[in-house]
Amino acid sequence: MSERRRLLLFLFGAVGLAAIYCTGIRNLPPFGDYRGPYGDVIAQLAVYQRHATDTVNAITYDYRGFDTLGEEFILFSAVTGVALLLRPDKEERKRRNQQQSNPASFQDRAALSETVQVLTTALFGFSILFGFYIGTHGQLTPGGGFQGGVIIAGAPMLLYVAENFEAFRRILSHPLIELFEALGAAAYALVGFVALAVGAPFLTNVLPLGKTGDVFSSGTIALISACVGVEVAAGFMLVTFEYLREILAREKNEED
Amino acid sequence: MLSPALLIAVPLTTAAFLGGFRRWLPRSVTDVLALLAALFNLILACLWTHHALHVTQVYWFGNWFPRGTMVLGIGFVMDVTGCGLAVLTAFLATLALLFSFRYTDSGGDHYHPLMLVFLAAMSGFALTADLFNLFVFFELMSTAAFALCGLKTQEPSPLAGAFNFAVTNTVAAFIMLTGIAMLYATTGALNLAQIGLLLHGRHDRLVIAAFAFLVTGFLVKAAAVPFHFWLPDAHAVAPTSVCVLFSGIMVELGLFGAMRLYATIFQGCFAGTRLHWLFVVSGAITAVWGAVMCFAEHHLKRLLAFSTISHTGLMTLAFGLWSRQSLTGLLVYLTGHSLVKAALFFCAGILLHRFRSVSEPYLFGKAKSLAWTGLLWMAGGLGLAAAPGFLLDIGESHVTAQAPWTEAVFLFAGVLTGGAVLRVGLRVFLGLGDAVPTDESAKVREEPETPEQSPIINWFLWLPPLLCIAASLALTFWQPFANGAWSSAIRFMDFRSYAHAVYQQFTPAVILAAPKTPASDLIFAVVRSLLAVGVAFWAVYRLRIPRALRWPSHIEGPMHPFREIQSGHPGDYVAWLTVGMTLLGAAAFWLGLGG
Amino acid sequence: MLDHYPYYVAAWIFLCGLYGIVRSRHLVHTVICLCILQSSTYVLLLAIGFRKGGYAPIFADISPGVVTVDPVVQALMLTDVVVEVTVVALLLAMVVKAYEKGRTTSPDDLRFMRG
Amino acid sequence: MMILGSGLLALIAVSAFVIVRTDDVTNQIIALSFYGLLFALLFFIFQAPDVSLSQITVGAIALPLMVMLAITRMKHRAELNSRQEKKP
Repeated sequence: MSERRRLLLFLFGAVGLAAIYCTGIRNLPPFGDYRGPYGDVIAQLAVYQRHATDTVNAITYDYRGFDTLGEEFILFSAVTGVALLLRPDKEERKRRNQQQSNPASFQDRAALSETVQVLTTALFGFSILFGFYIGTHGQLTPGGGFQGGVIIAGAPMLLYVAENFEAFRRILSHPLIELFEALGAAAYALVGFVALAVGAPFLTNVLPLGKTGDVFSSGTIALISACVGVEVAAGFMLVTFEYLREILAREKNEED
Repeated sequence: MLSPALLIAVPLTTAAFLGGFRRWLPRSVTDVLALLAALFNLILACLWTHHALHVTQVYWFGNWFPRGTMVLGIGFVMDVTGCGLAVLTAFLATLALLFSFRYTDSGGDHYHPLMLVFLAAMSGFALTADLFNLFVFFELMSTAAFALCGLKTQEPSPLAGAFNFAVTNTVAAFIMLTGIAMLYATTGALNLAQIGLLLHGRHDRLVIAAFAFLVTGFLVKAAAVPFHFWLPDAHAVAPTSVCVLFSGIMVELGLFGAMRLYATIFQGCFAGTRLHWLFVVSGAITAVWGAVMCFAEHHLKRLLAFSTISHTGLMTLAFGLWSRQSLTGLLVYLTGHSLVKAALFFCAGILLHRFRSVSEPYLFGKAKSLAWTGLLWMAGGLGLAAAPGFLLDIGESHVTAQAPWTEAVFLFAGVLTGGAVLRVGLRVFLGLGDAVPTDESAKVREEPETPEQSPIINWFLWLPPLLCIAASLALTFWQPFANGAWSSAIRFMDFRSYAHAVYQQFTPAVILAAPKTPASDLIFAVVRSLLAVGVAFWAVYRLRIPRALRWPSHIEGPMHPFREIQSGHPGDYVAWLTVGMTLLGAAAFWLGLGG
Repeated sequence: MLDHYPYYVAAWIFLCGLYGIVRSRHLVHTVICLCILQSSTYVLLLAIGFRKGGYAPIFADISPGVVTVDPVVQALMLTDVVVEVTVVALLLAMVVKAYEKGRTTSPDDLRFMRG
Repeated sequence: MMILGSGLLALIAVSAFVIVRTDDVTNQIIALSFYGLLFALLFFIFQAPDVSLSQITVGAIALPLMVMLAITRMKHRAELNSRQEKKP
């Protein structure tokens, strides 16, 4: 199909789609007039039932925790998929071997100043700490395992910015990263199994709920949140590594 | 009784362990563990199906049972239909894992975890009673499917196919999410039963728009025309064992999603209208289009893919008739089609393994030595034409007993798809006829999945198709299956018993009179299969018959105007998707408001 | 019209995303347009759960019983965010690999199976 | 607050169109990052701090970063290819 015809076809479709959408939307309650009841019921119940002050996380990791299990495995299968798609095949391995025997550098770069290097190293520690804080206080304040995990995964990128390629490669290519990613996902399911073992339905919050407002409160919410954090952090690092694998191999050759 | 959560949790946990320890586990251990997890699912799903025949039970995750009318958490409703589909999924997944035993390229050992995630997602999709959870499992299923589809990264064509698949299905998922948001905005609930109760009787513009959005999302998965373009592209490039799951169950689950929503949410809303005719028309068009395109193909997997489109169209048609009998027919037909189509894909996989190609012109006369595979392939072809003795025949006679005019569509689709498969069989396994016409996609090289040095056909290669064909024949004569399909259809349509189960923990089965099994017209079935065989011979010997009688060769030849539409461009596919949605929405407004 | 303003914005973004995919000449561009399309569901979900004068549903610094916006849609949006980023990662991997094998990033040239 | 939110929504609607119309992918990535930030702000204004936080980390950083990585890898491959073609 020519581009013109495709756009004409789309124009017809888009007008129709907009028409369906807009006629439907007119019957919705006006903006700013949420009527409930699902959200309101849970907002009222969560603090009493689960000793969690952040209702959103109580829903994510407890009331609708089964959704989040699915979501974690969406992440798991996407990370596996990226690794599957970007796996080096025969041709690439051959090319890499050739490169190793002939390490010609073809791109020169100005060295970064030491100030930048020191600064990024400090930021590295800080972002890991910040990620931990966000990840462990999910049941109390905005945040949670997912957000914390992404922040922690961002920390090694600072090493890349600081051109500390060797450290960057060592961290990201470590087999443990992959193991942590999978175990984080498995641990979520295992928390569910604990409930089964004591005779409650899957993913029931069977741990003591603790005192509202405490870091260790709200039972399995904090635990699951931590598992998610591990998986997300490792998963994002893995994806980054898969994309950069080839480029890192080159940088390594340059350093040799 | 073991918890139904294990149907999801066991494959997922196994997947995570296999993924995490892939560097340390030898291939054989991975194979066996994955196979064991799938077998576990098969057994547990069978147990629950048996249980569901007596009582429909509900399972609340996190023990969040409803408080009053308010459903707090996510539940599984263990009804016969959902459990039965979980059995079918697990059966096909077990066979697919068996088929890929030992030799098949496992993509750096990422293949097994993804297959198990795929299995878990499909089981969850069949059982869940929550609208958003349905979306989550839809996405989980899609993500695993996208990755599996691009397993063969040696050539660019699998990646192009996987990309088109991923883009269209992701757009579909977000269309679906828009529909979910509309329903949530108006009812404030996410449980299917609760939404159904809250909406009861309402069919205003919002409900119809939500219906259009949700159904579009599912029909993209079910590959209804014009949402079907991704399917042949994805099937042509995915590994055999993945194709088996795509064609055998994933596409059908797309339709099942639409059926589940219709039965729970929309049935009450559109009770007085003729909205369900929308599915009849869409199904008939899809069935005819798929059959015509199927006959024109010479790439074996694409040929089978188009036949899947055609048969899913027939199922959509049966769904649209919306009666106990047509639904019984649908369930029987679905089971039969899944088994037969899986067997055919396995056979295509054996051909690819042995001769390193799935192109009909290339394989012409090459496979004379594979007598058993040929026999299974021919049986599959007859099965698609709904020959007597196959489940498809029983399913078809249920549907046509409901609406006799549908016989024309069934006949057309069955004869053309069955004829196409038989034609391939005559040429490839028997070497009959003249030079084979070819087309552009048949010339594209298909990357073999197995290493060069193992051309032997091991037991784990021929056993899966044999089991599939055997099962599709055996179930025909097994009375409990027919009874189960009947009671499953009755309870699937009965929204009150579904809602009762959600709010009261369970619904005991109502024992109804024995199913009316319409006498399958044996003579008609025989004539139909002979017609398919005739069409196959006609195509094979097309050059030796009088010129005036050569019309099948015109269908088989290059049909440029039609084939050009299947352009392989994601932009085209998305444009068609919007057009299809417009047509569907317009029809929904017309039928839904008019009634 | 003004009552439903955010809903129309969501529809607009959705159509923009579709338009981008349809006219795309670069596969990475296609993926980014898919992100845009996806962000329309954020706007829609956010708008649905919003309540004028409602507080964020976090009871760390408000007392129980105060009127809040809907926490459920926010949980759904969190899932939505994950779905978006994972799908994008997967699609980009396909694009990268397709480029490495086919040496093209144009959807017009990446058509091997036609008909 | 409502006026700010409405203005932000309008800005988002405009920038969505602009991003879609931008053909140069590198420019698009920068715009996408900005777009992610707009969303984070929108979520914050409309009382969704949890989503806002994950939007900052994902929409404004991780997502554009990933696209950037993909582009970098493709450019790297293009360099390799051109080098290899020169060699023989």
